[in-house]
Amino acid sequence: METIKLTIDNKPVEVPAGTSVYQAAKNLGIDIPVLCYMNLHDLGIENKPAGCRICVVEVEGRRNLAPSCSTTCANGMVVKTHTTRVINARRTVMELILSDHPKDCLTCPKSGSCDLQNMAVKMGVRNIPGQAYAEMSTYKTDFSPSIIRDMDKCIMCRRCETMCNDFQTVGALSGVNRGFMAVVAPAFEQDLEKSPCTYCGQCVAVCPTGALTEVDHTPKVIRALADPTKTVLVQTAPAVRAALGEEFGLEPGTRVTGKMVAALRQIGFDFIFDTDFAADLTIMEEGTELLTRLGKHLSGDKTVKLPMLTSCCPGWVQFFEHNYSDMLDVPSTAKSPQQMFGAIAKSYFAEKLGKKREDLVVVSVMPCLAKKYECQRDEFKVDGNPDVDYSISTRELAHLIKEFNIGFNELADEDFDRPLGESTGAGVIFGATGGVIEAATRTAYELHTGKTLKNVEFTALRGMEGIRSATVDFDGLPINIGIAHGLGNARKLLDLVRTGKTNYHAIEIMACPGGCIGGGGQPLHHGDTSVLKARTKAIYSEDTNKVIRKSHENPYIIKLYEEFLGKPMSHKAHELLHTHYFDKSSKDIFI
Amino acid sequence: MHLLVCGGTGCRASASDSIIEKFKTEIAAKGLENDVQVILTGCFGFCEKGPIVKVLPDNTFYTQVKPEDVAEIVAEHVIKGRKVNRLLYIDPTNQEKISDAKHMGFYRKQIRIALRNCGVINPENVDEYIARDGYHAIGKVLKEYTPAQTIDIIKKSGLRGRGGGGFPTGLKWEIASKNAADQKYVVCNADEGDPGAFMDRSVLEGDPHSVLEAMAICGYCIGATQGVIYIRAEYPLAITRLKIAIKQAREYGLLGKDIMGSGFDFDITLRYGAGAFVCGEETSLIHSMEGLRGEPTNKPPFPAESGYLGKPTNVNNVETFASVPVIILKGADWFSSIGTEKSKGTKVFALAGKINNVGLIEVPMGTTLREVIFEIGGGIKNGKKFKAAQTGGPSGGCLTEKHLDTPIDFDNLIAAGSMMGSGGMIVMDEDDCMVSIAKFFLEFTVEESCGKCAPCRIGNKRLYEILERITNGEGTMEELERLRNLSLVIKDTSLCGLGQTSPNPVLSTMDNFYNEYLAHVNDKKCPAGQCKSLMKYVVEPEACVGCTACARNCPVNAISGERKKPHLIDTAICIKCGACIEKCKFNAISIK
Amino acid sequence: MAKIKSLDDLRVMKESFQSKINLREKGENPGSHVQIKVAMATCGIASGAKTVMEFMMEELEKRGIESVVTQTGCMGYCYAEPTIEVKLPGQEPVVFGYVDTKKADEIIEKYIKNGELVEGIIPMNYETIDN
Amino acid sequence: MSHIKVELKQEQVAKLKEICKSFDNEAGELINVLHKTQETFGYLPAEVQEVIARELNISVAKVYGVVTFYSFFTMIPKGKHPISICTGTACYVRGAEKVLDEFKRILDVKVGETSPDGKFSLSCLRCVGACGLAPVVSVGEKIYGRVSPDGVKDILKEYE
Repeated sequence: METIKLTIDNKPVEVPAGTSVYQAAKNLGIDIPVLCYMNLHDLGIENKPAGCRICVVEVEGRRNLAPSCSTTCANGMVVKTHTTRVINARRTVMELILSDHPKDCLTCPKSGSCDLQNMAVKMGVRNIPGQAYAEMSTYKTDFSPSIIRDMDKCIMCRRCETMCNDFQTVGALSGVNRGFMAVVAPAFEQDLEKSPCTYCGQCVAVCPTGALTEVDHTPKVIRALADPTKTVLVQTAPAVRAALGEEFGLEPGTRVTGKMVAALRQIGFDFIFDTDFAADLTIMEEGTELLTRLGKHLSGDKTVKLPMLTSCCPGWVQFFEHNYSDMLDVPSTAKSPQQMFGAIAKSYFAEKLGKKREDLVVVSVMPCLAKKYECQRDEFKVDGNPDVDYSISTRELAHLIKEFNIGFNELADEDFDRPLGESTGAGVIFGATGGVIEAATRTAYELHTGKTLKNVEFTALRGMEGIRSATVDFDGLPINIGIAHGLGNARKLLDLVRTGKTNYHAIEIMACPGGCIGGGGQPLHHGDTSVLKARTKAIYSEDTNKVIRKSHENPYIIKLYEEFLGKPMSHKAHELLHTHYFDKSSKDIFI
Repeated sequence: MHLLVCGGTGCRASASDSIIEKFKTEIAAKGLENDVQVILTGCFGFCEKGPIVKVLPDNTFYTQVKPEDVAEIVAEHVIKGRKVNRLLYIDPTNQEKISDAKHMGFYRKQIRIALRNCGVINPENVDEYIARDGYHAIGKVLKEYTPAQTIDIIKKSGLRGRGGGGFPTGLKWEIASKNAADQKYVVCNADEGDPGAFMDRSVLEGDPHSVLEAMAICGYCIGATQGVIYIRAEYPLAITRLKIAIKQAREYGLLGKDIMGSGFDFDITLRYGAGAFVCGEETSLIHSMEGLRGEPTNKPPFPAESGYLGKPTNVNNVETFASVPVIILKGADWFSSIGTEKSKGTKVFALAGKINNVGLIEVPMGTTLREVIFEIGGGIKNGKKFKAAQTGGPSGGCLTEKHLDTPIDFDNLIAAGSMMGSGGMIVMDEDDCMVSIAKFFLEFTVEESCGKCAPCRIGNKRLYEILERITNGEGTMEELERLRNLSLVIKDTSLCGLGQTSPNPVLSTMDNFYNEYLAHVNDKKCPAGQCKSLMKYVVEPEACVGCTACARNCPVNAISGERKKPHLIDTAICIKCGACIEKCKFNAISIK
Repeated sequence: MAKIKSLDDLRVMKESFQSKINLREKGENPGSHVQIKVAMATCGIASGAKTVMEFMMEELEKRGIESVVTQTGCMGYCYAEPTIEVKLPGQEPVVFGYVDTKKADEIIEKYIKNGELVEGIIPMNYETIDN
Repeated sequence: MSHIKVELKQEQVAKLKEICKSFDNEAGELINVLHKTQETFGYLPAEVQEVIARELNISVAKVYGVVTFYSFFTMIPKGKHPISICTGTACYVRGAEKVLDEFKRILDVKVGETSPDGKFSLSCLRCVGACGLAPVVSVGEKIYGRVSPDGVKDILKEYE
C-alpha cells in the first residue's frame, strides 16, 4: 500500500494513502478536537460534513485553515494544529456555536455526557461575547413517545440525519431551511410522531448535544415505587447487563448482571424479573410458529408465507408497517419479549399474587427507545391499562441508580426473582444480532428433529456484517437463514425477499447496529464502535456461563405452559402472546 | 449637417441646455435651419471632457464646449467647413489633436469580445450567428486540432475564469481531461446570483449560441459528451432563448451525434436554479443539479475529479465560455495581447448604482476605474461626488478614490481588498453610508448562507448584529474590534467560497472608511446621513411660518403646532420618513 | 433543416447568410431595406421594447416603408431602454434610446423618411470585434 | 409552520403524477419537478410534496428540505397579484428599501405574506437584472422601473 509522509506539529509521520490529517495526528497522539465528525468504522458510516470547523488546522501553502477531518494527507504536507491563528479561529468558532446554543447546561439531560460541553471545558471558554444581544435560532420542542427533539440545542453536525437516512434509510429527518434557521427536522417541521420515524433512537445515540434525548420515564417509576397500593415489577433486557457498567466507569463488555439486580432491589422494586425469561417464551411461540409454517409450506400449502421474519424489535416492526405494508403477513405474529413479559405478568403472575392487573406496575429496562413507544401501542393494553407501564433505557437506569445513592461498583451480585426471572442462554443472546435466530434454531432443531444438539453455538449466525446468510442442517432439511441489523440492511434484504427470488426460511432483523447491544437507549458510544464488539462478547460469554442454554428447557417456561398456557400457539397463547400489524404506509401523510 | 449635443446628466450640469439654445438661435440667425439640425443626444459617456458636441457627417468631436464657443463653431465649422482646433479632443498619449472621432482612443476603451454579438445579431436566429463565424470554432477544432492542442490554445491565451476566482481556464480543462472516466460533464454556471449583476443574463439573452459552441469545444477537450447549463429560474427570457438555440443547433447537427462529420457527440440540457446564491459555488451547484439541497462540500475532491453524479465535471461560467470561440478563431496571441500581464482579454461589467450610464460594458483588463466611471459610465448621478465602487458583490469590497487609477484586473482587485467576482460594479456617492452598505451585504449573506458550516451560519449573523448596533448608535469600540476578528476568522474557517468571502464588504469598508465607523460608534453620527436611528428631524423655528403642511402630511402625527406659529416635531413619535421635508416649502425642517 | 456535415458546409452556409445580410445592411442594391434592431433583453422588455417593436413593424408596413425589424440582445445602454438601432441603407447605424411609441413615430417620420436625426441618440462608445 | 389543509382532487394527483412521469420519476430531477409543479399549482403545499416524494421514491423530509432551501419555492399561496421588490444592490442604493417600506405600510403585510383578502402578496427578490431601471418592482408579469415611494399607491391603484 502506498504510504504518505508528512509532518504534523514538527513531528514526521507516515500514513497509508487516503488517511485524513485528523487520523494522522491521532496516530501521533495529537488529539485535534472534532465535533461534527463521526466515524462508525465498523458500520461503514462516516459523517463528515466538515461543518463545525472546530477541527481546523494550518496547512502550509494553503490560503485558509483546513478541516483536519476531511483533509487527506499529501506527501510533504506541513501541518500545524496549535498556532495562534488556529487557536484563535477554533475558539472564535466555538464561541459562535455557543452563542447560538442555550445555556441551561445545569438542567440539560445531556449534561455530563455532552460533547459540546466537554469541548467548551477543554477550550476553557469563559464567556461568550455579545451574548446579551445575540439572537438564537429557536424551534418548537417535539415530544414523541420515545424521543424529545429540542432543536434549540442542535449544532448542525448532521449525525442524526446521516444515521436516519444513510444507515437506517428511514428518512424521517432531513436538513431543512437555510442559513441561520437551518436545522435537522422531519418533513414540514412536524413532530416525529407524524413522520415515518421508527423510534430506533440511533439519532439520539449519536447526538453530541442535548438536541435529541429520550423521553424520561424515571419520575413515573419513582412515583410508582412510592405508591403503597402498587406492586412494582421490573424486567431487564439482555443487552442492558452488557453495557450498564460503562455508565459507572467500568470497561465496555463488563457483565454486571448481579450488580444490576442488586441495585434494582435496593431501589425498591418488588420483583426483579428478567426479560430473558420472556425471550425464552418468545422462542417457544416463534419457534413453534416457524415449524408450523415450515411444515405447511413443505406439504405444499401455498397460502403460507415464507420466510418468517422475527418481530422482537419494535423499531423494525414500525419500519415494516411503514414501508412493507404489502408484506404484513410475513413477520411472526409473536409479540416482543417485553410485551410477552407484560402480558404474562399482568395475567399469570397477577393471578399468582392474587392481585388485579391495575395494581401491578410493570417497568422494563431496555437498551432501546422504541420500547417506550411499543408499550404505549393500543393493542398492548387491556381496557386502557398497558401490559408494560413504563420503559426506561439503560441510561435512565444508571441515572436512577445514581440518584438513589447506590454505590454500584461495590454491590455484591444478587439473583433475579422467580418465576419470571429464570432464563436460559438462549434468552440472553437476544441482545446481539443473530441471537434471536440462533436461539430459535436451538429450539426448533430439537423440536423438529427430536435430537439433542451436540453444539448449541451456531457461530455461522454470529458476526457484525450487516447482512448475513447461513444454512443450518435440520437433520437433512437445509434451513436457509438470513440476518440483518440496521434498517438500511433490512431494507436491502426485504427488497430482495419482495422480488420472490430468495429462498430464505427465516430472517432475523434488528433495527440497531449490532442488535440491541447497540440500541438507542444504551450508554453513548461516542463514535467508538469497538464498544459494540465488547458488549457482544459479553452477551455470548453470559450465554456460555448459563447452565441451561435452550429455551424449551427453561423449567419455569415449562411450568408456565403446564399451569397456564397449555402449549405453544394454543388459544390462550394466541390471545396473550401474539399480535397483528397495521398498514401505516399512508401514515406519512402529514397534517 | 447634424450637430449632436450631449444631453447626458453630466453635460447638462455643465450647461449643455444653453449650448443647444445658443446653437439654435445662432443657426436661425444665419438662416440655416433647413440645412443644419441641432440634436440633443444621450450621454457619450465621456463626461470628464463634457460638454461634448459632435458634428456629423464629418465626425468631429468637440470637447469642453462652452456656450461662448457656439458662435465660433457655427461661423467656422458650419459655414466655412473649418474645424475649431482648440476644441478638438487631445489624445493624452501623444498630445495630438484628433479631428475624426473614429480615431479617438476613447472608442477603444470598450472592446466587446464576450459581448461581440450582443445587440448585433438576432439571438433567436442561428443563421445570423453562423454569418458572424458562429460554430466555425468548433468546426475548426474538430477538424484541425486534437483536444490537447485545443487546451493548449486556451492555456496560451491566458483566459481565466470570469465567475469569481479567476482560475486559469485551460488548466482547469486539462485537469478534467486527464481524469479518466466512462462519462464526464461540462457544466455552464449561469446561476448569476450576485445582486446587481446581469452580465450572464445579457450574454445568454443576446448570444446563446456562443455559449453552446464553447461548451461543445470544452466537451471535445475534456472528453465529455454531455453538457448541462445550470441557469437561474428567474431568467425566463434567457431560458427561452437557450431552448430555441439548442433546438436550432440540433437541427443543424451542430449539437447531437457526429458533429460536422467528426464522430464527436455532444448535447446540452438545462437545469434550473431555484434561488440560492450559494449555488454559484461549484460543489453546491452540482448538488443542486442532482436534485439536492445546494450545500457545498469540502474541496478536494474537486469537481474535475468527482463532480456531477460522481463523474469528472468541468464548470465554467457564461462569460468564460462566451470568450472561447473567438480565442479559437483569432488565436491565443491575439487574446493575450489584450489586457494586463496576468489578466488577459476583457471583462464585462454590469455598471449600476449612482452612475449616469447604467449598463453593460466590456473593457480590456487593466482599464482603470476612472475610465470606467467617468469616461464610460458618464460619471456620478446628479453631479454628486464619487465615493466608492463595489465590485464582486457580497464577496467583494469597495474601491475608493485612491483606487481610481488602479488598472482593474484579478490581482489588483484582490490587492485592493476586493475581487473581480462575476462583474457587478455598483457605484456609490457621498450620500451612501458605508456601514450601511456593509450591513446590506451582510443581510444578503445571512439570508443566503446555506447553514452548513458554523462560521458562516452563525458568524455572519453576529457580524450583522454588530453592524446593526453600530448603525443604531449602540456600537462600542470593543465591538469594532470583534467585528474585525470575527470577519477574519469567518474568512479563514468557512467551508466554501460564500463564507470565505462574506466578510469582505465589512473588512473593505473598515479599511477604507474607518472614520465613518468611528463616527457611528464614538460620535453617534452617520456622516452620510443615512442611518435613521442617528438622525433627528427638527423644525427650524426662524424659518417655519406655521403653514401646517408638515403636520398634515406626517403619517404618524408627530408634528404639532398652531397655525402661523413655529411647529415642533416629537422625536419620540417621528419615524423619520422624510415626508415633512418634502412638503415644506420654506426649508424649515432639517436633519440633525 | 439540412444538417451541416462538415466545416466546409458551414463555411458555405456562412457565405450565403452573410451575403444575404450584407445585401440588406450595406444597401448594395437600390431598393434595399431599412433595418431596425430592437434590444430585447430583459431590461429592454421590462421598459416596453415589445410594444415598440410591434409598433415599428405595424407602422412601417402601414406607411409603406420597406424594412426589416428584428430583435437583438442587450446593447449595453440599460439606462436608456428601450433602445433601438436604425440603419438606413448605405449609412452607419444610429442607436436611439428611451424609445416609446411617440418617439418611434418621430423616428419613422423624421429619420427614416427624411434622414433627419432626432433627439435621443445614444452615441456608440465601443468597438466590437469582427472576425 | 402554519398549515392550510389542502385536499388534493383526483385529477390534481393525476396531474402531479404526470409531471413526475415526464421527468422519468428520477430523484435527481426533483428540482425540475418542483419547478413544474409550482408553475402548475402556484405553490407547493405539503400534500403535493408528499405525492412527489412517493413518485420519485425519496423521503418527504428530503423533499421538504429542498423546498425550504431554495427561495424560489413557496408553500404559501401567492396573492392574486404577487408583488416583488428587487432588493439587489443597484436597487438598494437607489432606494428600494423605502419603496418596500411603503408597500409594507400600505398593504399592512410583511415580506412573504399575502394580504388577508388574497389580493396581494409581498416578496423580495435579488436582482431581476434590470438595474438600469432601479429600483424595480414587479407585479405579476409586469415590471415597474424607477419606482419611488410616492409611486407605490399609484401602482396599487392599477389593481384595485
